[in-house]
Amino acid sequence: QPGAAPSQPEPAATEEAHEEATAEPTAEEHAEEATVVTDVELPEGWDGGWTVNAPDLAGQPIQVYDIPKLIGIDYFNATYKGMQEAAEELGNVTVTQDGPTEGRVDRQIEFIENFITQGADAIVFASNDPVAIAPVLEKALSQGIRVIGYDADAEPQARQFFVNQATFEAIGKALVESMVAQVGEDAQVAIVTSSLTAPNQNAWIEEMTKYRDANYPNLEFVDIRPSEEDQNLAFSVTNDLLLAYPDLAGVFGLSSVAFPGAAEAVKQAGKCGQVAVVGLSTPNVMRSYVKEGCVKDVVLWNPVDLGYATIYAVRAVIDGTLKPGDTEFEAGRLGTLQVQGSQILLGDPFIYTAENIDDFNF
Amino acid sequence: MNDSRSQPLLSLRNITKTFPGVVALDHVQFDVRAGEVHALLGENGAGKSTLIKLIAGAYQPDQGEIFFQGRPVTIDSPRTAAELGVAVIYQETSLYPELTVAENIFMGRHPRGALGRVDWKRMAREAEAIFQAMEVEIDVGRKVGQLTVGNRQRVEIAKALSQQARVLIMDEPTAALTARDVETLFQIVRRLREQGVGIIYISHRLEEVFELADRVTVLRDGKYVDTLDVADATPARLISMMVGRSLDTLFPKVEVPRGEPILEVQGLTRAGVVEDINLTLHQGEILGLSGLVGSGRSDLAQILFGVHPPDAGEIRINGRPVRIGSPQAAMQMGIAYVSEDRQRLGLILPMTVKENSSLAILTQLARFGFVRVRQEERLVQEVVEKLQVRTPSIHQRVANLSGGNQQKVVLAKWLLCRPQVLILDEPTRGIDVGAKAEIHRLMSELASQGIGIIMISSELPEILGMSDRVLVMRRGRIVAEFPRAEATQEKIIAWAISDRPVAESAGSAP
Amino acid sequence: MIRQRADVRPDTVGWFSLERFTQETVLAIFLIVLIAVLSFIRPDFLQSRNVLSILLDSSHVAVAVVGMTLVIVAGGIDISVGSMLAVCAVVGGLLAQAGVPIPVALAAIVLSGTVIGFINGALVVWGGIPSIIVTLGMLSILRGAVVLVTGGSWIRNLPPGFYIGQARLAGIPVPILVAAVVVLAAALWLRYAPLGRYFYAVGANREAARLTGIPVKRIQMASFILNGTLIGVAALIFATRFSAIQTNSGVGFELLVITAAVVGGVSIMGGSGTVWGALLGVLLLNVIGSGLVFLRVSAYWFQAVQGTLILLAVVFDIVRKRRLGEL
Amino acid sequence: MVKEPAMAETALPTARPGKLSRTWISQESILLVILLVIVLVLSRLSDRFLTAGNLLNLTRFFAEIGLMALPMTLIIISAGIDLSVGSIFGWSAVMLGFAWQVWGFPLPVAIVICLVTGVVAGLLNGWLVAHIKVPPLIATLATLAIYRGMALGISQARPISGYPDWFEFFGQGSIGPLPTQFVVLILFTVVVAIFLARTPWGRYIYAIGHNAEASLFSGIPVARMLMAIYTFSGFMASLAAFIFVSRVTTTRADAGTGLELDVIAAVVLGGTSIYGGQGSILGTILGLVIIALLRNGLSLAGVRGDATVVVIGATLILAVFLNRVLRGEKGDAR
Ligand SMILES: Nc1ncnc2c1ncn2[C@@H]1O[C@H](COP(=O)(O)OP(=O)(O)OP(=O)(O)O)[C@@H](O)[C@H]1O
Ligand SMILES: Nc1ncnc2c1ncn2[C@@H]1O[C@H](COP(=O)(O)OP(=O)(O)OP(=O)(O)O)[C@@H](O)[C@H]1O
Ligand SMILES: [Mg+2]
Ligand SMILES: [Mg+2]
Repeated sequence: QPGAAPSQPEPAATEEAHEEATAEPTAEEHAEEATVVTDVELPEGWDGGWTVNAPDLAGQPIQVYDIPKLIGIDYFNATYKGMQEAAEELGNVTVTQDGPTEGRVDRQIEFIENFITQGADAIVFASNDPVAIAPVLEKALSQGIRVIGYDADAEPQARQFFVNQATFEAIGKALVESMVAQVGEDAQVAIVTSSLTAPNQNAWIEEMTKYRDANYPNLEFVDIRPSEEDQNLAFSVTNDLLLAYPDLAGVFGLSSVAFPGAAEAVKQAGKCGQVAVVGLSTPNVMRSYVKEGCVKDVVLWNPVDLGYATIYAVRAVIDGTLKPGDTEFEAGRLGTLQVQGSQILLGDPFIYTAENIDDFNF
Repeated sequence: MNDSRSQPLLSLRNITKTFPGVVALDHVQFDVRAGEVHALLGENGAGKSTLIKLIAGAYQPDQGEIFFQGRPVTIDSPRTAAELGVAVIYQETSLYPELTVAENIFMGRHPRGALGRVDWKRMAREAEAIFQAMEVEIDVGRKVGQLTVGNRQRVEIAKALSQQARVLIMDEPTAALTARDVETLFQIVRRLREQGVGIIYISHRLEEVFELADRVTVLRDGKYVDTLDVADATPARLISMMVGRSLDTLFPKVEVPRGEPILEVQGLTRAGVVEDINLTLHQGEILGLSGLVGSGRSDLAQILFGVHPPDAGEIRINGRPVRIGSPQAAMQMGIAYVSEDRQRLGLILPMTVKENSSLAILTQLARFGFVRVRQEERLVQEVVEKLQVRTPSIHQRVANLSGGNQQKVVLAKWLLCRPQVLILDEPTRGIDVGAKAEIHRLMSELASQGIGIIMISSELPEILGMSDRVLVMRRGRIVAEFPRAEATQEKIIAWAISDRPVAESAGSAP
Repeated sequence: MIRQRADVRPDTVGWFSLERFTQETVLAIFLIVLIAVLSFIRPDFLQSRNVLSILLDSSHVAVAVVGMTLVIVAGGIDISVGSMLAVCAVVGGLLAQAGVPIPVALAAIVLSGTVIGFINGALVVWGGIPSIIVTLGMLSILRGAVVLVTGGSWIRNLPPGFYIGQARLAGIPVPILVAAVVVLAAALWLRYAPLGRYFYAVGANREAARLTGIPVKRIQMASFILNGTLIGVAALIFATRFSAIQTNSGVGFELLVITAAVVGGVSIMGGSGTVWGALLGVLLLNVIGSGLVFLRVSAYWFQAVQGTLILLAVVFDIVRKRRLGEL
Repeated sequence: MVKEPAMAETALPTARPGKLSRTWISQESILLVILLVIVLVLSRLSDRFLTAGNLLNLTRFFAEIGLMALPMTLIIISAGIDLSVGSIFGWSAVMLGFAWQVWGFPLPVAIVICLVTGVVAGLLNGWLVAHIKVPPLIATLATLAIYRGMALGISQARPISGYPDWFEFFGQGSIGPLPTQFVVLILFTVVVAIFLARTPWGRYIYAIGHNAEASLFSGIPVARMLMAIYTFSGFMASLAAFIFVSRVTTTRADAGTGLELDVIAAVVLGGTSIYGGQGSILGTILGLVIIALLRNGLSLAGVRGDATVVVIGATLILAVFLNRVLRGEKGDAR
């Protein structure tokens, strides 16, 4: 019954927001419409948001809009590919991708507004900023548009479910473990991140640090440098790090651009095997480095699966087969996925190695 | 030889050129022979510069033909003109401020060395040689942007001389030069004439025409008036041909009783620029400031106008000591300054006559912060009529006015300010005789209203004709002072040139 | 520093005056002092590998900055170079992927730069549109076009012969050699070729240049075409240095190149500046970049420190010029 | 600041159309026609485009750029440029968040601190340009890095969120039917437009843009005017940042990255001459509206973001070209 209660427009991330868990009307709607009723009863402890007065489209054809962090990069091409695959399988889903050409949240907001105007049935997103994107998503919810996140979450109350490719904790752990396996517990390593403000990367760094503190206190993170989605910068920054820290034993490359850039630098410095490169990226980009032995393994989920699961989640939410409180759901060829609260778990991060990397093409 | 002298080197027939709203040239004819100096006269805006720009290939005529040595030619670009052997000294300097003096002279015609590369050393040598011939000393490795106006003009002359032209066009080459420079320039021109070069010479200084030219052509309002042999001409006749009527006096000086001192300067010094300047300016007085180019007259004026701060010294206005921190402050104290470099410092060329004229009084024209446009137009219209600025309307861009009319717009701006102290830096540079007389008459009128005027001029007749007192500057100091009655051309030059002028020409040192 | 006045102001200057310090000298001194300080604190800063690494990082920027210098000296500006870099690299990559012979693909990288430079030049010279506007538009057009054509996929798995940027000649990486040749050639050309001098004339005073009979429009056109070609060469270095061509590469590259040029004393007003100065600008930026890593300046403060150093270098020069009365 | 004395640019006055042709096809009327064409085309492409809801909504996204475009117009008319506005935007946003949440100031005080940051940043720009005489492009290129560095350094790239309800009014609330920031934009637009067109200081800006030295010699307080407009630009960037933070309810150190290009594009599309001396606020607003409608309308019509970028770039070039051709100006660009 908390779900049935009228809700105040909540600022992001206050405690009541988590408990009361209703759609958040934006200020101007609030002026007209004092009472907002969500479409379903929200169970106790549910932290997500929900649609208001959503049309019943169960089994009907639907139009889904996908708004990735930015368009025109391999990673989000891969997630989109998975979405298309799912849409084809389901037969009654159309997915359209559009978004900014640079990872700017203000542009993303603009696009989402346009999707709302266009009359989307559902919006799936990967946010550039969890808080900034929330008001516009809440507006979508309040107009009956289903909203599901993937890859990078928003404030929970601004979307219904989030398809979590891998928890920050799991990634942090996998990265540190992979590094320690190669350089030992007693070593200096540096981090090449994407941009200093990137939320996902920052969360991973935080988890890596926590995990390191708890398990390998002698593993020293000597420096963090940004590479701004530019392989040239990633390359030269890694080069600088290699020279400025002669004892450097390993480099983390925390994005699909930073990782190959760092690997390239280590390779061209002739330090393959002496300096470990560990990170997150897509198999296609990393294949040559893995095969040459410059990179042992690549940590990543399968982005195609991520997009695939996301569309299945949309369909399930609309058809009513995925509701708040459910603990699992059927995602086509992926089988049964776990649901924790409002998060759908894709599973453990995947480790690509020289043995299996050829099985993937994205 | 005689034959080639009489056959025109270059001749123009029936030339017409119009600009939107202006007929600049209306069926004009003109020719120049080898080995002559042909002067081109006319009021401001008569079309002289337009005519030579047609010859130089900068403009194309709407109508008419040009013949070179009897053959019809089309001069469709400056390059064609150069190939015909036409070299031009333009009225407004057209130099490259960022490049060195030597390169400015040889741009487009660099001396080449091995492999066709630019031979910088030879270029510098040749440039130096030209300046030696002109008897001036300029570091040819210096950027032109750092030179004074006078020196820029010299570079412009050197550039034209270096071209070994068959037709040399000089559009007011002496406007920024002093007597001594003019003399060396004339020697060079005479030498070129000997060598058979045809020279077209434009100037508003009639005495130069009589000294130098063989023939003279007069234009009025874009129309051809007549061509005379100089031997047959008199100043009065030329003036009436130009103006369409006769002018009574050239320097209509009115005696005004000297009033209270308004501006007093004591020990004014700015390191490296001016030193220990003492002067007093009274109400109703015209103080002539003479000296050679670079003697620091403009610098002094600019310090008084608040452009540069002095290092030491005291300035008093109406007896009260003041600090003049900016031109704006100077204006508030009633000081106005008409700069010598009208294109760069005097005018905002792309703006209209109206906007330029009212620029300095806009805040006074404003009510509640808004400019009263009607009143603005009325005031500007009045002053434009008073100064007889030749312009289709006050909404014309100043860039489209002739040089002399541009100068009048600068004056208009400062007249509207109603200053107590008016500093005029070369006020009649490039102004035709009629307008010059007009400006001089205006100066007298302003003086009689009690305004104190400091007039900087390199034209000695003007200094002698208009000043109540003459100060001579040399190397940043005031070296001599003469009351009107005692001032002579010789004395002024003597003090301006040398530290210790010979006894007989000496004036009273201040 | 009292200026001695002569009868006629000589406009001359002695050998020991500030005037003899050109902007390049000042910048070189600034750079040397910076390197001295850096290597005093971190002696290993000057190890040969780091020097080589700085030069290697500078190589494609140096080539690009030569092009930018040409354009700016001739009175224009080109802010589309970042997108241009991406287009050129992608064109070459796609061709190589499609099985075109490697030399052809490599030539296509350079040529596509020439073509884009021509388009920029045509719009400016014949279209009469200010270069900053043309290239601001081209910046988005080219960037959008790359994404449209490639869909954003990186270009990988090119034949080994493609990666000439990773090769070395006599132990020196090829990009450094290419950059050295380009810089040297351009510097000599701008200084000693009469045509090179025309660039300065056109940039310093277009009307005067026209009156001197210099083909102003053709020079302007040439500046854009040369710039495009040089961006093509920069892209050639850039695209063949790494195992993959990033299709959204070169974002913000224009800012880097313009910063290097103006720090190097290329006047944004046109008509002045040298290739040497611009090269010093590039080196300065890269020395600061690498130096701050050696000094362990936190990445968070990196930009603030870098910006301040740039400003210092610029202000220092301006104060020098002001003392000379040039401003 | 001081432009090279354009020695001979002026030597030969270029032929300009007479007064007549200049008044009857103005820069702005050409833009207006372009705008109408765009509206017509876009409304045929999508029936959701021309609705009050959509258009009003749109104003939220463009108010920030618009607020910054106003002073940018003044600066470009004065023959300058301010590349640092995006960074000032980011730095002010960070100051707002940090003053409030980390340093514990009440939120209203934090807002003042945010605005003061913008003013200080603008003052520094103005000082460099007006007094040290660093060319504006270079000065603000350097401060672009410095101010962004301040944003990153102070915040250590940590975002700040959790602003109270009332704070959302500025970025998400409405005054009557109009979004708050739209009202703010209209107010500033009117004030700045009148200032530029009707007051002496407006005319001074044009004069400075054409010839700063001659302006100085005409008694115009050039340095003070320049200080004022760069400071105003800093202030407006911080005001926009404040509205942005309120709109997105979070503070990020990278807020406003690249915004300077959007702002400059709107201004030059609006017909303000990059060489100074020419331009108007009306033009800027038209430029802004054209870009806004294109971005929104194309997206509604299902054109992808990358293609939209291409269209906007082409529009910019085309509009300036048309303007030149239709007004018969000599094609003499550099
Ligand atoms: N580009 C132009 N556009 C419009 N009008 C022009 C242009 N150039 C010159 N004019 C006009 O043509 C007429 C002739 O100008 P010109 O410069 O030839 O005069 P001038 O005889 O050289 O005068 P001055 O002695 O003042 O230099 C003037 O009325 C001037 O305003
Ligand atoms: N040594 C110098 N080198 C370059 N420029 C100078 C030098 N000294 C002064 N100037 C500048 O040259 C301009 C004119 O100088 P100054 O006032 O000394 O000349 P003047 O006596 O008025 O002679 P004229 O203006 O006819 O050349 C001033 O603006 C001044 O600042
Ligand atoms: Mg003339
Ligand atoms: Mg003087």
